[in-house]
Amino acid sequence: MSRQGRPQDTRKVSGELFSLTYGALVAQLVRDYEKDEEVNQQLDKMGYNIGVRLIEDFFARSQQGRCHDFAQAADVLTKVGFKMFLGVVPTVANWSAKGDEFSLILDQNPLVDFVELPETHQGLLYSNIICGVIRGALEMVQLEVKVWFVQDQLRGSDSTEIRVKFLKKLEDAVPAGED
Amino acid sequence: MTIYNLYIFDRNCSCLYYKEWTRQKEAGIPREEEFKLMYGMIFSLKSLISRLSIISAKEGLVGYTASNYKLHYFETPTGFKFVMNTDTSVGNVQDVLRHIYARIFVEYVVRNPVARPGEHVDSELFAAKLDDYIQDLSFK
Amino acid sequence: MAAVCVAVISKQNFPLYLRSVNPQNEADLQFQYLVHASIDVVEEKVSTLGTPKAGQDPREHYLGLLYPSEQYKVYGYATNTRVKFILVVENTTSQSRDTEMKMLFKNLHVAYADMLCNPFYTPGQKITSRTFNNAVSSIFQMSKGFTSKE
Amino acid sequence: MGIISVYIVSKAGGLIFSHDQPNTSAEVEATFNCPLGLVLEEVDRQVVVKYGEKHGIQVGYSLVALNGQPVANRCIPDGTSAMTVLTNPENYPVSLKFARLRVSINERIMLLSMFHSIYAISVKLSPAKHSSGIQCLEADSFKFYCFQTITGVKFIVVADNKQQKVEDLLKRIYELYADFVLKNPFYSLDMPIRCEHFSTNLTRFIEEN
Amino acid sequence: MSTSLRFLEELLQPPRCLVAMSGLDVRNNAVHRAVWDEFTQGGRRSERKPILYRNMPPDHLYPKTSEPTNYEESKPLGVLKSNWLRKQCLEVPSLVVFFFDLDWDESQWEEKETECASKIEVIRAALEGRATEIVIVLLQTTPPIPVGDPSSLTSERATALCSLCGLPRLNLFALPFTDRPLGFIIRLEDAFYKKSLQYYSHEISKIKAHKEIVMKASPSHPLLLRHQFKIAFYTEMKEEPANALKLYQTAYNHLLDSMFLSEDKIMEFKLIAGFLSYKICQLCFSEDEPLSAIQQFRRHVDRFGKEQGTRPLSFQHHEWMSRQFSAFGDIFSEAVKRGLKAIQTQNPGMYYHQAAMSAIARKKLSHNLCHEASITPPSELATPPETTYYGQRPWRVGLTDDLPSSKEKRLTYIRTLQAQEFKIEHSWLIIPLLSKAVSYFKNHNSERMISHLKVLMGEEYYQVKEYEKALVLLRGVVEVYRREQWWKTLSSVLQTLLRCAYLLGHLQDYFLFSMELISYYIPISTEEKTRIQHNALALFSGQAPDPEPGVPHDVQVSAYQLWADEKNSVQPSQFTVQASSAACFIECKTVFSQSSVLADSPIQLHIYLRSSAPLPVSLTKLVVLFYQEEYNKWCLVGEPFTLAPCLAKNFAFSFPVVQSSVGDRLEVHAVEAVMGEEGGREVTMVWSNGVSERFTSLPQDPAWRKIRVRNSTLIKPRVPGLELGVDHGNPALTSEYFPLCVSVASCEPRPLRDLVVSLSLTDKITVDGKNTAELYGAIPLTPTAHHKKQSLELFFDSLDPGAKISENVFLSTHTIGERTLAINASYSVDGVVREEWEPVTCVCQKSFSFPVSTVKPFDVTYRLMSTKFKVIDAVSFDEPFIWSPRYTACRHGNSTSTTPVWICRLM
Amino acid sequence: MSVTTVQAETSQCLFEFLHMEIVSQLQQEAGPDKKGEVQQRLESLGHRVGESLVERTSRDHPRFKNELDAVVFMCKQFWVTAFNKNIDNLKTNHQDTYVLHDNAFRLLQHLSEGNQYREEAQTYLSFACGLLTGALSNVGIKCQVTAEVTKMPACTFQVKVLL
Repeated sequence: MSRQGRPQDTRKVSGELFSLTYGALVAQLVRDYEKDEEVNQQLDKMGYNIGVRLIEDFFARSQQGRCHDFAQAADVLTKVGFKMFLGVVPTVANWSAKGDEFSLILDQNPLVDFVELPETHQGLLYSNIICGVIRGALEMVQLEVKVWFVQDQLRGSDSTEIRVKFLKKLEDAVPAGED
Repeated sequence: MTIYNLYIFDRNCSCLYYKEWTRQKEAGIPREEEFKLMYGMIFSLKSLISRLSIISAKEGLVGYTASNYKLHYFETPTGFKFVMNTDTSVGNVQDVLRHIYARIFVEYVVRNPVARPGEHVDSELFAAKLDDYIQDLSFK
Repeated sequence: MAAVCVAVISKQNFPLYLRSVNPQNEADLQFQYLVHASIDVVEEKVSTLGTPKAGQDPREHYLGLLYPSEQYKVYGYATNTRVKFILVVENTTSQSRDTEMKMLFKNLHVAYADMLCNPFYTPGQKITSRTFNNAVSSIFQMSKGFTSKE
Repeated sequence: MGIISVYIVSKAGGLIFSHDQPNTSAEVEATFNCPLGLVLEEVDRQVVVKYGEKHGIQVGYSLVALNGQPVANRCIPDGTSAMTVLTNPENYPVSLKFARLRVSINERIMLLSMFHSIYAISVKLSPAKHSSGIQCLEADSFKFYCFQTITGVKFIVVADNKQQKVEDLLKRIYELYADFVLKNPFYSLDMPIRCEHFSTNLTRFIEEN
Repeated sequence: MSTSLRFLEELLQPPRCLVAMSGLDVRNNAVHRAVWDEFTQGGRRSERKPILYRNMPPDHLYPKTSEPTNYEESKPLGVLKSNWLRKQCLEVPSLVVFFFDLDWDESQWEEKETECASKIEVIRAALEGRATEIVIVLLQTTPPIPVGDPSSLTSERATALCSLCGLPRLNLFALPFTDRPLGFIIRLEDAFYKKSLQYYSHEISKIKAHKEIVMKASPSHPLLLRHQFKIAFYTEMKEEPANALKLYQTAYNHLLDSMFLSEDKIMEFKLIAGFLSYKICQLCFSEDEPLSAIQQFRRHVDRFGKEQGTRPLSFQHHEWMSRQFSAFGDIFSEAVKRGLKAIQTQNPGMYYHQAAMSAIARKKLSHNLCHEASITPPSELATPPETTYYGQRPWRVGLTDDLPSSKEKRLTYIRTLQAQEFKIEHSWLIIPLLSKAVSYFKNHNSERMISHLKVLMGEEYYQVKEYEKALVLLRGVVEVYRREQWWKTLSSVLQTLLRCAYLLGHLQDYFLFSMELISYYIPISTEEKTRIQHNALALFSGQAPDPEPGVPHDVQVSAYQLWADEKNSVQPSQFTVQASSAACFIECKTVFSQSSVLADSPIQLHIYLRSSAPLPVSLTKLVVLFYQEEYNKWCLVGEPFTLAPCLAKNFAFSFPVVQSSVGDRLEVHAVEAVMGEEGGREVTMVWSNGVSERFTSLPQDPAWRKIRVRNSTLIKPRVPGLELGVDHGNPALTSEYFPLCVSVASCEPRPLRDLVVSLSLTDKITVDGKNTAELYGAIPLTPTAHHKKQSLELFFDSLDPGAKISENVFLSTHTIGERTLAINASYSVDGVVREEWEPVTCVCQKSFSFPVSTVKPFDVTYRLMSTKFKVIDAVSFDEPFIWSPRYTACRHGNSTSTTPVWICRLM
Repeated sequence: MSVTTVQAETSQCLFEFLHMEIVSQLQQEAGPDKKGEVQQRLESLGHRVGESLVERTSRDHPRFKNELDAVVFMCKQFWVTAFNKNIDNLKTNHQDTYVLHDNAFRLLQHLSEGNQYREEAQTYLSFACGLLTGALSNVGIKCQVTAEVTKMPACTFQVKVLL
């Protein structure tokens, strides 16, 4: 068994299947769709569906309770969520004045370890699935948010920045016949 | 301990799963009605509590005791609601319900690719795992 | 010892990548021929799982010196996926240590494996990756660094 | 103090008696800069925190004072709604006082009639034979005890988790009710209870415990 | 000068003891001749000794000995006298044998005796100062005195003769001349050999003595090297290879340590080192230590490889290197001939290859360095004199440094050497080395290495204007590079080929190479491609192509001529090229629209052509050929068309099915496109199977990539428009004429012709080989043999649309059981595929099979009863009983009928 | 659970969710009863992943002695890298067929322990089939891989080497 002894490597190894599969998926989509925008949308959509399930797994693993504050939510999202699944902890930064908007800054993004964007697809938001996941996950905890890429290492920026905007607090569904 | 039955609701009032073990009495109405009624009651109790609380509106419902049975309630941050009825001898079973959620529901429903979110749970595997768990609880 | 040319050759012996230190000079073409010719030896060694020399594991990726010529020494390396790496180093009188060659190849192999993981790369096609190119450049650098024993 | 409130509900579900222990309900005053950072919402005649937490102000707190002026009915004395004030950045910084308010009397009536029907449902939904309805409703930090007499009158005590032996306590209240209310010739059944004796005795009795 | 860099002849062969023969008149005296021959090429080689015989007249003057020098002060001027080896091998004999015709019973004994003595005297004089011994061999005609008879006369005269000549008795031999002298000869030779060994041992000890003295003088005295060399060489002469090897090695090591490499000394040391190394390697191989030989050689070239020497003469260094390599190649291959096992990574070829590479390097240098000198050669092109010491620069002779004069001298010599060097046609040195290399690599499946060598050879041939040779050679390697898609190398080869083709005026080759050079795959500049394509296209307007850049002017002229001739040649030059096997600039894809077509629907076929050349190409004709020739007429584009650069052109064809091919798979055999017009130059490019998908490196054109090739389609029969039915009341009864009503209804839009319905029994039941069922067209009045059929056919000549006919046939079976009948209707009908095509006549078939079971007509069962209607199983004599039969018809649900009972009695 | 195993776990389930989603997307695109198409596309995805993954996992593994050696590698290191577990059992007819048996295949674990969803299950093996063909073809073994659900979550992969 020639497993590398380096501990952070083992995470990589186990993460490889995921990032490679994701890569294959993106490449496939790029082949299938004409426009990069369509691909980005598709990725976001898929991300959403994943987020919806992933959040459950997250709560199952962590003892987290529901957040009643956006800042707190951001904190949990990065320190627990990202750490747990991607093994990285983005820094939360650039809070908007209204406190309803913040940026996740990843200086290292496991998804793009091996990726090099082809010149012909500079419009592609390779990791856009993350946005979808965040959106889906937060929606499950009654937070409607907008998530989008601000900058991407793949496109030359030195760090990856994802912007999250709080839209509104959703209510529990009211059963029929109640007011 | 005696466990009568278990309801699992999702955030949109629909009962994803119902299972009874030693239920002694029927409500005398169609199941679907019963589910609606149960969800309604839970919903009202929640709002009752959140209003009556003098500390904050975050108050969570834990359950209630009636003369002959006890209702236990557990809700996930994502709005899944687990309602379990037992005999009155039973103490706090929050962790039991949590276990059902984290170790059984998530494992075999959420992570079951075939089960679509919001659909009624018909995974035999889930049912089996749940039953095993409940069974050996009952012996304790 | 200084590496002057690095080549990656596919299963089917297509040249996936061939770069010499200074591509413009006409030696470049010469390397093309040299590397291509050395495939003969690689195939020989791989097919017979190498001629197990003293203390050399026949199943090792590193194939050692393929072809000593007056100007250059050609070294070879074969992965489990039948991809071949060729390193051409200047033939100083001094012997270049196998350990060093192995290290160079290992780096090359790592770089190649990562490159292959780029989802936008189609296996079997020419390698154009920037990252890989950089890796190769640093291999050239490293090889210069090696002090060789007489 | 363990006991928070005592309610009596007629068998028709009407609230006929209610007693709240005067309690120093949580109050927070703080100065805020724009943006506020709390999501407020107007719920029946009150401005309530819907989302976000700051300076110990929690979800469900309502705005009681704005720059010292009391906020009543969502408005400051001059009649301008608090929300309009808060939405205008010029008005910042602003000092706000939030408090966890007791439920209004009407709401209380509504809630308890709701409980009355829930009680019935809880009987209906009982998986066990001949069970009563809810006797003790449990929340994170307090309990809601309910004792229903054969005649269908409900005696309700809301107490925090520390409070012991609420059941007996309820019995005693029932006795008090029997002594001071039922025996009062002027009291007609199911009508709101207005007997000094009863309330005074009740209060005393609660103090004792 | 460069010639002196050659290995000396004497060095290459293992040395042999030198024995001089004297007094033999080989030319005139038959006996002498015979004797000489016996010694030099007589038989029994295995027993013979390594001796080199030289015949010298008795008065021959042997080289003088150099008077012993006093080593203390003398400075040696060089390592090795350039004539020393030669002297040892050919001039200074280790022994002189004097032949003299003299019988013991010679009548004038005294005269002869003195004559002999005087001759000996002369020889001895000539050998003044040498340790060389002299022996006398008396050639005697009389048979030898029988052994054991101590003839006083013989011994007497022998001793006398010896004393007179001043030789010991042992130096006298007698060779009685008989018809088989070999025995004697060999015995003599042994004797000689002993003596010459003594001589060489003596020489060695002499040098050793000197060495001692020198050693005392200084342990690093330059002379030591010379001594070591000589000792080693003598030892080798003495046939002691092991020792010789050791000695050479010590010499070599000594050289490495003691060497001081001043500008001009380098050459000398390099040469000597070369000698020693050569000897060492040679001996290692013969001592069967190939590895140490190789090791020594590597060490040698690694050490001296960097000693370029003086810049203006550095080409000499590469010449030297080249010689080292090729010499080693030679001894290596010698060893291989002797049975040494060479491997791919260690075979003589490698060394010849290296020799060639050095030679090429030399060539480059000499072109750079010597050009100038060749234009203005030094005034007196006197070849410098042989130097006394091996490998020394002529200008060093008796040199006292730094005199302006000697500087001057030096320069002229250098220029002279350069001028000479420049005259050499190096390619002719390089090519043989390369071809040797090739011949060795052939044994070690090294196709690629060989191609590389061939490329080098080709280039050399090209430079010496052997274009035909170059062409043949290079054409052979093209496929190797093409197959593995080494486009860079391929393009360089092709470019040379193109030049050759141009210079030779080969039209076809010229096109072939251009066709590939201008394709997408070849990594050369667009300008270059444009130029080439321009030339290629010019061919078809009858012009001659412009000369390729860089071809020498002198040959261009002839090329013009060649092209002119080609043009004026009587018959137009038409040829065909296999585009699909090359990296042709036009690519082709063939696509049938459907994977299968029905006989009455049109076949759709698309041919895509795409040119990756920079300029548009116009073609005059396009043909698609199928494996089924009958289709060939359909797909043909007669009028010229043009392919724009990198733009796929689609040719759509649609044609009807040829009915005879229904059921086959229609397959494209080839697509052919023609350039140029009838009568003129015309090339047909052929894509076999209509595809050129040989190479994986795809053009950057996704649209083209997306086109999926489908070069065959299945032709399915037309769907029959016919209803076919058989009515019958299964089951049949044995031996009845069971009626089957066959009905046919047409749903075809057109009348159908020659409709044939055939009915046959497939799985038959036979009883002892006879069929137990027959079919009848009609119930025969008298069943005769010719009515009985296992199958029968009903002919209806035609049937109109919507018409329905039916007819009865009969099956008669003799045994019960299940039988299967097959019914099949076939007819032909005209189908119109397209209005513009004449209607096709399709043949349609419809068939199915069905079971018919045969049963007994009826069953009879009965019961026996007593008169009291009690069922009994036996009846008794003379007692009435009741017999009650029961008949059951087997067809149609066992309807039973009971007849009245019978009262019976047995009596 | 050690940190790394937790992360191995989580990234595993991350993969599962991704795979899950890919499947449902493909199913939506393909429409009903286009199972073959879906499986085929999953395979081609897996193929590409397999190619890359094996390059990395086999990096430090000595050159394969023979075919069997390579297949064994797939059952061990390769499978572990992919699914954090070994193939439980390998059978071969020593000609051209290998049967890899996984007693608890990752992508079936949450599905069933009996015959429920048997139909659907097939689709969840396609990716792994592709993974194997990709990996094997990259180490120079051209083959066909077919998977079969035995009793979930167990399943077998049959590798048929093409000559």
